[in-house]
Amino acid sequence: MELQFTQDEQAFRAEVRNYLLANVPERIRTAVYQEQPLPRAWTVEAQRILNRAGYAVPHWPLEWGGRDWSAVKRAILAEEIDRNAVPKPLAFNVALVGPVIAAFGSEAQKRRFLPAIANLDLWFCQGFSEPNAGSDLASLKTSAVREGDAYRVNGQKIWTTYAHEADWIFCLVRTSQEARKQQGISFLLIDLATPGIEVRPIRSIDGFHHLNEVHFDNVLVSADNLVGEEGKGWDYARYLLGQERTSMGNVGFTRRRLDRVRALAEQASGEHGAQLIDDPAFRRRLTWAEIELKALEITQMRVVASAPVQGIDPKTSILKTEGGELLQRAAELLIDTLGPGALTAGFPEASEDALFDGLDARSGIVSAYFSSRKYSIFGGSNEIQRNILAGSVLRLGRPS
Amino acid sequence: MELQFTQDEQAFRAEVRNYLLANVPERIRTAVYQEQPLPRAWTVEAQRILNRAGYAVPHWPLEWGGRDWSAVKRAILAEEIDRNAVPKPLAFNVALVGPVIAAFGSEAQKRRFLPAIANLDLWFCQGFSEPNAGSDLASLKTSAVREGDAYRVNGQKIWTTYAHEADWIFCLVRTSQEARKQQGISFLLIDLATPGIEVRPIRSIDGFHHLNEVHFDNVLVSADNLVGEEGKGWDYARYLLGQERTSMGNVGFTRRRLDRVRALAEQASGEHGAQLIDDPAFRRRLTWAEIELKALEITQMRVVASAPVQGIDPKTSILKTEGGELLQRAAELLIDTLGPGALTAGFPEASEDALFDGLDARSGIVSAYFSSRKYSIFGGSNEIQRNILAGSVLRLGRPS
Amino acid sequence: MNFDPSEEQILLADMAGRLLASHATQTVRDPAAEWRDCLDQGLIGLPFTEAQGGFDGGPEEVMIVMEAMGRHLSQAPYLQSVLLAGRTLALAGADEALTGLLAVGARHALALFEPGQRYRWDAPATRAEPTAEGWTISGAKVAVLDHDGETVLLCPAATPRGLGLFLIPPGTSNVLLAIQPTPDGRHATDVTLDAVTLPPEAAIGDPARNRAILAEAVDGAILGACAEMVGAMEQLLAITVDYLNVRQQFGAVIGSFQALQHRAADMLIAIERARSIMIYAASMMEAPEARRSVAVAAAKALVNRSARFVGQQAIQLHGGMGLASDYPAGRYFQRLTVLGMLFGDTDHQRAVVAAGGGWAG
Amino acid sequence: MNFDPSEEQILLADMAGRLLASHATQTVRDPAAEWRDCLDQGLIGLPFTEAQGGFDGGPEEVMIVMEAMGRHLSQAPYLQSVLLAGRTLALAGADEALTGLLAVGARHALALFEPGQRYRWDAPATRAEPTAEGWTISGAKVAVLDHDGETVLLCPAATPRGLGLFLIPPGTSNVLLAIQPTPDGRHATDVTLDAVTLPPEAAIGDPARNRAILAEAVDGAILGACAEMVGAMEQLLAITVDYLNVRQQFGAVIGSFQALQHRAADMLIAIERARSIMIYAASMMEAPEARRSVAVAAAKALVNRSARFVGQQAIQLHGGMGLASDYPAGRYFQRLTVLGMLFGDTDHQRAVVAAGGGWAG
Repeated sequence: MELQFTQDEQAFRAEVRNYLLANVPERIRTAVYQEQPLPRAWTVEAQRILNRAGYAVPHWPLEWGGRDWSAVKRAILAEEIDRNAVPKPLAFNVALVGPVIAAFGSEAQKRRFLPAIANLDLWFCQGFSEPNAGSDLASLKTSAVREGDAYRVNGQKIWTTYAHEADWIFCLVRTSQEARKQQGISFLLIDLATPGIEVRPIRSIDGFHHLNEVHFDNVLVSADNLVGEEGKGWDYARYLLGQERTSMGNVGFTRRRLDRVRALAEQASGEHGAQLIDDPAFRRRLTWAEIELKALEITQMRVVASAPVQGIDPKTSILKTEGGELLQRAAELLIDTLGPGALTAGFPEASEDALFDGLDARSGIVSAYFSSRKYSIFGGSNEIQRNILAGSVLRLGRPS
Repeated sequence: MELQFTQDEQAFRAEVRNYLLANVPERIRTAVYQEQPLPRAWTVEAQRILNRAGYAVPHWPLEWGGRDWSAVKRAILAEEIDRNAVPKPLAFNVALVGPVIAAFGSEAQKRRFLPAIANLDLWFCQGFSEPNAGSDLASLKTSAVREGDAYRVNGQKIWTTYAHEADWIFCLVRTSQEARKQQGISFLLIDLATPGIEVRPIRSIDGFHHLNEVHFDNVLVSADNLVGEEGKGWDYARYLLGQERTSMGNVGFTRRRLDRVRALAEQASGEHGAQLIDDPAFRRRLTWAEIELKALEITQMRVVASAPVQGIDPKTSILKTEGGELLQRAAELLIDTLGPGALTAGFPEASEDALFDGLDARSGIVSAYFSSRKYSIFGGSNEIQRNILAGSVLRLGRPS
Repeated sequence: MNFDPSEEQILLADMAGRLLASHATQTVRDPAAEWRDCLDQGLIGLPFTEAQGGFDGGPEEVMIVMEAMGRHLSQAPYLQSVLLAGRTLALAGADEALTGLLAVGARHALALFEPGQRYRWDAPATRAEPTAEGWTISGAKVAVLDHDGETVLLCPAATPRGLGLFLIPPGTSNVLLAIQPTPDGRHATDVTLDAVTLPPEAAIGDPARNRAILAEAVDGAILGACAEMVGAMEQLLAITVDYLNVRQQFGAVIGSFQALQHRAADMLIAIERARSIMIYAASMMEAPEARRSVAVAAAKALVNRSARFVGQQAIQLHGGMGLASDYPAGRYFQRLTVLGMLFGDTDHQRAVVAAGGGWAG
Repeated sequence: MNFDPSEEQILLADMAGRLLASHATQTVRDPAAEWRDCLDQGLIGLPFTEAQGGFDGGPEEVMIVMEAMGRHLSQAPYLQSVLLAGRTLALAGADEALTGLLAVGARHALALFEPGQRYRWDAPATRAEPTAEGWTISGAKVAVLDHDGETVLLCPAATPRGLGLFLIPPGTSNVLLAIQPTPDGRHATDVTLDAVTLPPEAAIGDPARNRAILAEAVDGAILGACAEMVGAMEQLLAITVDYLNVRQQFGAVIGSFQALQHRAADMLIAIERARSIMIYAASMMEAPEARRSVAVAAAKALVNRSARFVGQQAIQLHGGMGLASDYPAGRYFQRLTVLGMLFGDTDHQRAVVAAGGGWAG
């Protein structure tokens, strides 16, 4: 055992932090800190700054821009990016579609897509969920029928984050009706500019527009854009979900939120002249959140710094569940710092042009409270995670 | 609506309280307050004092000692009994077997048993649960085979509270193997002095002996002791469980515990010279418990003082669940008043003669913490209650 | 004791429910029309005495109406203009203003909160100085619900003789309004008063009694907010149960999964708990202030806690659908969140109870 | 960073597990024999330096041994006599007493708590006055775990020169012991010291350093208690899962019911959380006192909270069986309850963290 960070790991952390603070513009970090939506260009700008230093895709194969850093170092990197309010490299690009193309794509696909994905020259969104296939993804219905050198795609995806900002979408589509549910699924890359695609906004309860429906009406997609083999999409999706767990706990993000809670509570008045931070009830809640975050930090490091667990590592589902719940708790503390002022913090309308009008740091806090509910829903709901823990880990319901 | 107690109801409360304080000996009330086990004779003594005033069985038919008091008044009575640390009338007698005999028993049974049950001249215990029939009571196996004027009983009951103190046991027994599970069950009264019965103690995690196994080995029971019709036992048991809900929330008991928590926390030192009650964290927990108890008091009164609900009243399961959880919370607060002193509070051995040796008020607190876990288990576990709320009340899982 | 509504109360519930339901089903809601209907149907006059021109409704009737408001996510400024500002006018004997409310629905808004005082309202930093012509007021108020350019502001301010209460008509000079949409589709306003001059008759009430008057109106409004939350929670649970019984995953309706069933059961438990403590607060509205305010704070604390749980779990059980603001679940969650932050969050209210020490019964 | 045990650590875990398991399976446990085996196998010497006659074990090794203690509900007085009193002797340089412990297993017990001071131990009301012949000590100590008529009492007391530490051998006059069984089958003792006379050499350590010495020993023992609790929780969860997979109701094993599955998952989550914060505390044992004690308090707070949840839920999932003390689940619940009240309950430890303010990293 070596329960502390090594000298080398500490030096790496300092190096990362210095680079981030020196290179990522203050305006971007302020917007992230205040949890305001970023203009597309800023997100791209930030990822290119990270990519320049090898920070965007260190977990990729070396030939495509990866670095041979240990998982601990990659976790440190992820934590520092979040903690210092630097926009995370777009997960759809670097954590999801990139590794799948790197592992299963053709050489041509790798050359065409990987550098562009790493540098956010191409912005991908994820087309998995459908109206009747959420937790039960295997029930998806969007069809891709082979016609010569192309697939004809029909169907609908939903909850597609940033589809309105994206250039491409990677989709799970059904290429065979005959096979077992999971076997007829393929993994297809689709240019969103292709005729027949319509992106419809879904306004979120945080007042913003992040989510979309994506409708496919006889969309013709070149068969060159099929990743790997037809019918293997389910395996690729499972591979993708098993990737990069170095930031699954969202430790740096929660750390940043709690630091902000503390900073706000030191400025805000309590009710008897003192600061809010000195209110015993508020301090108690903050202390608990900080204690739990410390435990989560260690759990995160246990996932990345221990020998791989045979079979399913229970800590993965725990990281997902607890990481999300702590982010939500931090959001509650954030909004509670506002007191009655939360009512006049402002609340965004859905229209794009209102993106920055009348919104300030306080408004970001209110929206963050609402939007944080997604962490226990998307990416495998907490109920699904507990099913996994009970069934696959504890092996409950299987009499011996 | 009439959201407050009427003058008449308030006067009734005062009358009850005065009677209890004037008539129930201090030694008994102190032992109950300190949650120490009572000698059998004290329990009997207390019930006779209640019975004298009509307080033991007010919900029974008038001719068997009942009173025509409103349900609100009966709830007030139950609350005052608990709150003033008077032993409750033995539930197995007055709330369970008594009403069944009154409703379904023969005239001879009524005459023989009801006055004795009300006055605790006969002490009944309940033989429902079996090793493989807990929540799933319909699976019970104890058999009663008719042989002329008698039944031959074989089988085993478990978790039988006070079987070692009781004179008689009322049992659900299987009188037919052929019928649907619920239909072959009958309701039988058995004298525990009958040959072939063995009562074996189960030591509880609170250090005391309350629970027992009761084994029946070819026990001959006169058919005169069958209540109602053969094969109708399941209906009678359901009837019994639907009886007297005026004290289901255990409001008076929790009130007494929280009053004691407050008294102890006003005597106990906190960590910085002040009293424990002034410790913000402790006070916060106590305040929440008191707020929730106030809500439960009203819920209890809503059950008894509103028009009967058609079908299942959801509030019944809520009273059971919340009442138990609050009692448990109060027990946690109680034990937490002790601080490190909980380690030397004493802990009873199971032997009968140790009942009072070396045990004091603090020991009762430690035991109460452990024994309170039963409130979410016995009498239909909280999981069963939530199944009822979800299925029968909210009608979940029944697509419309 | 008896918790069953009378025949009149059942009729009131039906009427309010129908009225508010008719607005709830509009694609674009019209709060002004909703307010007008409330006036026409006598709901605005409900909590005032006959002598004042009202209909003598008590806490029970207020609960009934406010539950309906919650159930239908009403956007009428009833909580603010009737229960909070309106009852302040009545208690302060501001007959003329009250008549404006009752006769033509003139909207008033009480400004309780100030920067840096969180949920305390009884010692305003806003000051009113007597002048030869009347008064000059300066200060700042925050988060005045449903206040805008057409509302009369009812403004507490420190005066040399004690706590003053001032009526500031719309359009008064040197009053700056910063109106913001709230997350639940209403609006709230920060107000800056920069040496605002008012005539002598702008002062209402009596500095010796104004704190008690405000305390009574605030407690009544908190009870109203609790009822609105209870109504909203019940409707949200109903919506959630419907969804659970329709939505299919893994070949079954998700309402058949026991973990989700128990979550819904916990929501029901939380709602009944909230309803009970609300009833308790209603039963204490005539009690002496110290006991009344502890009861009301206890109610708001517990209703707040229930609402956060019920709101969050409703979203969770809806999955992605819960995050879409066009689906009703999210709207209820937003409303519950806003109401939870009004008058005092959970910790604040619990602290009020703890400071009040024990219960009188 | 690396959380995998070394080969030596794996061997240690195996040895300790086998040793303690062999005692756990006895019908009547013999704590004295268990203690003797700990001595024979070198476990008692583990956390002491080679120079002191020990085996140079660090916090990692202590965690490994204490987890095994928890898993097998050991009744050996290891926490008290090795980690608490033993390490105090070592830090105070009481070589002779330490040799007694390491060579023949002479048991010592540190008396931390006093009446009316709850979990504070650093300002004892017990006083030791210097006399011509040595010392006279008077005062009272409560809840000394595993102390009895054969244990040397290690007693902090206020002296004119600061915090003193005194060794009081068994049988000393005017020492009154009230020994009580604890709910987890061990014992604890209240001690009254009525003008107890001691020779000069009874004083160990240095009044200028004793507080820091005790703080270090206590923090080490708290880490040990956390590990014992983590071990006990893991075993209790395993027992519970086994039960859920065997017990049938309504025609199915109850482990197939989703609500119970999710409860078990929550227990697993709580245990992993406890393990992580325990590891954090272990990593901070060499840090300056202020940071170390905050880390240790955070660990105990979170482990306590997890233990209350895991213990209560294990009983719940066992139904009636959980209430029977002869079934192992109840024994683990009792052990977890006792350890939760040792050194400071959840609120106390959380308050220590809050008072320490933020984290250093």
